[in-house]
Amino acid sequence: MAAVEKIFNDTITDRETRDKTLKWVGTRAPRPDGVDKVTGRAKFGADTYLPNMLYGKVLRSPHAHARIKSIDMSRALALPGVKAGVTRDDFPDHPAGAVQPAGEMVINYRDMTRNIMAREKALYEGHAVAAVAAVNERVARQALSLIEVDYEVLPHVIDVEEAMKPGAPLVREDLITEGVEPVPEEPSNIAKRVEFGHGDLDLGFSKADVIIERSFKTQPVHQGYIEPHACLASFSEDGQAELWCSTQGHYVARGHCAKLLQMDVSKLRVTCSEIGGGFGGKTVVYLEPLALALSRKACQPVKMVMTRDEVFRASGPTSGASMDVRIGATKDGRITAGEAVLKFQAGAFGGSPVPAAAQCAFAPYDLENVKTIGFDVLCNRPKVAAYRAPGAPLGEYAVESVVDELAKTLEIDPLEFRLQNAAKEGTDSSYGPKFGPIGCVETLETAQSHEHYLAPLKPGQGRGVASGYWFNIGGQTSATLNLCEDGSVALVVGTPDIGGSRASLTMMAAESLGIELDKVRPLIGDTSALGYNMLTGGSRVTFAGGIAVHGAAADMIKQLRERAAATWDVPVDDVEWHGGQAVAVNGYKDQEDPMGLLDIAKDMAKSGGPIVGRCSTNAQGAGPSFGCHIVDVDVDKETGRVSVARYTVIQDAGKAVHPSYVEGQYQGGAVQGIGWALNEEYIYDENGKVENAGFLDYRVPVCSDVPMIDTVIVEVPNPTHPYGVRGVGETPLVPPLAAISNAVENALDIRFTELPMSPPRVLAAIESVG
Amino acid sequence: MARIVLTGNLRLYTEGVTELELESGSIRSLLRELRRRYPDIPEDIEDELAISIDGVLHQDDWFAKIEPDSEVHLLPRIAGG
Amino acid sequence: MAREHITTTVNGDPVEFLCDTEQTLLDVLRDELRLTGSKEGCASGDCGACSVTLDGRLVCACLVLATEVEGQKVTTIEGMAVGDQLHPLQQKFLDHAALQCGVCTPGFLVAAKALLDRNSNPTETEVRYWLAGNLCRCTGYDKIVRAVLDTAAEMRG
Amino acid sequence: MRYEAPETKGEAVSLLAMAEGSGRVLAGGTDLLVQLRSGVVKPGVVVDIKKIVETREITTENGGFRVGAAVTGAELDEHKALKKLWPGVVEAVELIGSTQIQGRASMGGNLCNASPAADSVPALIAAGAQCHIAGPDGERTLPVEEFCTGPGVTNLQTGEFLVSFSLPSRPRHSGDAYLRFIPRTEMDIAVVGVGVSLSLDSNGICVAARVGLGAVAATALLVTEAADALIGTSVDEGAIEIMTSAIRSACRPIDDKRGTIVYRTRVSGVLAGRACRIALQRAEQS
Repeated sequence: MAAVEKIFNDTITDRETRDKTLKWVGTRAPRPDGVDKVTGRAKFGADTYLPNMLYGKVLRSPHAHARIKSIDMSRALALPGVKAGVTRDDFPDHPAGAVQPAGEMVINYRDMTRNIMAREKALYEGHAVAAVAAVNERVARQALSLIEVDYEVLPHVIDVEEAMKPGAPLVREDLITEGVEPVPEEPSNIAKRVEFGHGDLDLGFSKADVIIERSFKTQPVHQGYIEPHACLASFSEDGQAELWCSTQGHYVARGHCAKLLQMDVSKLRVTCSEIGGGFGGKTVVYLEPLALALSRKACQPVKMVMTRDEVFRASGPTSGASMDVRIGATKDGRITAGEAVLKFQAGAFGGSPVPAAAQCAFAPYDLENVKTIGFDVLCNRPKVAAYRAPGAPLGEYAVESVVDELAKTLEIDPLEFRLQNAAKEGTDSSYGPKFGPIGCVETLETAQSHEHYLAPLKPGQGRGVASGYWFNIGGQTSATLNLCEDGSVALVVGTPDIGGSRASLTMMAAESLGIELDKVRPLIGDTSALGYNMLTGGSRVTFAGGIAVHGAAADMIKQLRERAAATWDVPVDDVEWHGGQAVAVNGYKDQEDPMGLLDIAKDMAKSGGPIVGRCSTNAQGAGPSFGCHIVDVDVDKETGRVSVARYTVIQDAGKAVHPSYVEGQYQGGAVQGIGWALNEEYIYDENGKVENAGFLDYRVPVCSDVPMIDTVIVEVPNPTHPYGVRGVGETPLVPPLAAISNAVENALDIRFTELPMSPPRVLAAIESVG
Repeated sequence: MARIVLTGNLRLYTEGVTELELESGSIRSLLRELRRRYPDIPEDIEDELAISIDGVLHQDDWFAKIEPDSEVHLLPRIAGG
Repeated sequence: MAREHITTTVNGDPVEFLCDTEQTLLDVLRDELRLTGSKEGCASGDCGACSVTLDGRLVCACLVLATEVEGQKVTTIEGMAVGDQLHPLQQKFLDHAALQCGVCTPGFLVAAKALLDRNSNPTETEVRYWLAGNLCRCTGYDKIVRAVLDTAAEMRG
Repeated sequence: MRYEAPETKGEAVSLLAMAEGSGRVLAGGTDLLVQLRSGVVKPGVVVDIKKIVETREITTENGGFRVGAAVTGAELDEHKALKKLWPGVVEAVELIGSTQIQGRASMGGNLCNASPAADSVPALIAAGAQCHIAGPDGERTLPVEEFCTGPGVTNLQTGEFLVSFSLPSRPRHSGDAYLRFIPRTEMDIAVVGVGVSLSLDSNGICVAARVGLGAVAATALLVTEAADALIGTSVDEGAIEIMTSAIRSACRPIDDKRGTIVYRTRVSGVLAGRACRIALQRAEQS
């Protein structure tokens, strides 16, 4: 398998020559699941039905914070057509320290079991309090109205700074802050304090000619996937269960559900539906354990689907934040010190993305003295779920705003200023490790010479730029290649395809095997089909899946060479795999006709039986990805409306396996960022209830709000990946908030420090400066 | 001796020590040695860690090789969206 | 509860169904007729994922009572391809990678076809405003708009 | 819930009368179905009026038009003559929701839903449109500005329903326009909406004007002070300035998730000025 090994070992220069010979990787091939998705055939979470199926519905807390004194299900269960009901009493509790690795993070099951079904208290409006299963939705809804819950309403807190104040209502009465010494004696809403950095801040600031310090505030937002959470659970009398659900990770969902329902993992088979968007919001479970518990009681299949209102009140979202940033620089544009204090809403349970925010905030820069401190703060909102580069967009919004203001103060071009301080290979990153090969400088230089950056602005317009960084991850991944008797190949992977990964994984499989793309048919296997797979998230699938698929191809090629060698009766070392064929080499050169997949497949039975290429690995060495965005805005000075006139995304992909879907990630991230920057926000009333739980008043960008999004794919290969791939999915959401804020500042000469920059806020600012 | 850097809140378990030199051939042996020196480090700490060896990120990778001249950073585990 | 008997035409075929008066056209398409290509993203007419045409007029199936379609002609995404021939819009969506997760795609295709049926040469602005009622959270709309413009150009020949 | 689709006004009236207040009229359904789904309304009977010819027609009526209450936005948009006579009214209706909503939503529904932020209402008020109402005691007419009495509350009595609107004829040199403000470019509820209609004499002096104002009070308003500021002038910037301050002082908005009192008041003047300039230009060209 020399050819394949070589791909693993080759150097960057080998890679450049090899890139020229690539047949599939780097092309815009059709996606294997495409036709199903343009014809309506593809089955998403809510699109399956089973005989004898029940419909489940959830009763949710109308209060932001309330003690649950009693729950009386009797009248609901007595209603004809109601088959089962569940409450907190149907889920075993877990001790406080019951943390264990599951999916991406250690999961605290004491918290998770309380998040899926309230126990002592309802901790946010929309918190699940009970659920029922009935013969149809109408009866299920009627049953909910018959459940009697006795609440003792408690004072609530939403805003992160309010929640940190002494005397604030306590979301959890016994919470002692982690990460501070001495250990506090009093409980508070502050779950955790984290700190990163290196060098000497005082020394750094003493060397600065200019120091700028600003405070920022952002409102909480939601991932906004178009498909609501949905699942269909079927428990049989013998304790085995099947679960169909829309999830970013069906193996991870299986682990959570088995733990929450105290069943053997092997007794639960989870199949992932097509997934209608997730952006991190479908890495956790909400309905799944409830549907399983209801099905176990009713011994009938139970389908549950969230309404849009439930999605906004009870799922996701991400943190609102308060952030203080201070950066100093010398007259000639060298940053001498950077400091950030980040306070993030965690929601009802600890675990906001503030650590990642603190690590990423200064990552685009090569700094001698840097320190970031983060606070993870409980409040009466749903526990936040991951949202695309979790935390990074917020931290970098604050830092990149101050960096921009420094450049302006020093009268240095903002890209030039960033380049003068840019992180590069060998830089000690702001969070610790030395960077390997990275594309930060390349993205900035590409931006500098981009036609967009050089184009003149129209009167009244403003232009902004910002950099962004995300780590990317690898993780456990399995893939199988089954050689069919006609020489075609069935590829089985275990990561839900959220945006074209069937295409990229199939292309890498065909490339590594050296065969035609249409000879490889991909399938997303259920949890019984493969070894463990971590979820689709952290921009890991094309990276880690590529390594697994490539490894499975190597395993299959090894067997193909052995079969050919045995058939020819020559030593296996004298058989190589080239261009999809076994070729006799060395002393046997030209003595045997090469054997392709079909030749070997048709005699597979005679030569030793089925040929299956397997790879199960824990992919390491994910390549970080940097991006730089350029945006032009128009501001209507009489109404305060900001509109995006032009937008360009420049980002390092390492290697774009399918450029169209890489561009798609860049464009989608930019537009989510436009929404976050300009209009998206949760609005709470004085009782802590969400006032805009729908797409009418939670304003995600619509088609007419945005221009075309230009993209430039920079390729600085990731040496740890056979094809040089870096993750690309998350970084695109990191720069937009600052880039747009910087553009508005450039247009109005007003620095905004609060998001969203909605028309009332913008007009108020314009009029306050006269 | 490899250079080991402890970031985030690890200093709380190491009497404030954030940097040390250690002889350890793998992540597994590094973690054992750290817990031997600093018993306050929780047993399951590794489940919350990402470990960078010479700039290459590892999560759950016991037998990743650490060279005598390696630079190793222990960070909070990274989760994505 | 007494159920209404409705006779209508779906994708050119005569169809009869029973429904509750509360049920929407979307409820019936999905739960009774199992035409699940039309998606429920909001049930309030704000996302367009359930776009269908009713006697040729583009509507949200979630905002039509099932009983209202008596005697009318309903067309859904399932009626867009003819045999194994994809509609040019469907093909262009694939060529331009105008979908990522794909859950909004049926609604966009039905809405875009309704546009091209009326206007064979729309401007980018016309396309963007016509499709403003169809939310997509994955693509940023760029490739969708390009696919529609490219289809129009190709169909004009 | 019963569903009825009568073919005559008489049947509709008796169905609604018998329902004694538990009846709801269904036209385009774009508001009603959302209310049904969320359980805000639980009617005993839904009366679909779309089979009643008068609610679905656009007919000429002494130089103006009679427009059925259930005529959809898409159909209005396709009616060249109506669009030519009252472009502001048609534009206002077109702003109601998405293309999909336009396929169903009607002026009648927009008015009967009685939202203070309804887009078509300020334009209809500016146009001096009349409502034709059928009921147990026969038919009556009412100016649009008198139809809504509060948020979600109308002047309709039990058994009554809105059949159609009259949009009057108008002299040469007349024009109207409607503008609203929303945070996005589409799909939002108006934060402020202003309709302006005016007529000029042959010397370009404004001889008649009406200004309708939405989303800044419990109901859409007819602001006569704003109109008076234009009448007798050549609608110069000075007159427009006086008109916009009249608009701002007519505002009695609330703070809510869609806008603040200050913001709504500020922007109402801005939009009034812009709408006025468009109406003026149309008047000069007609």
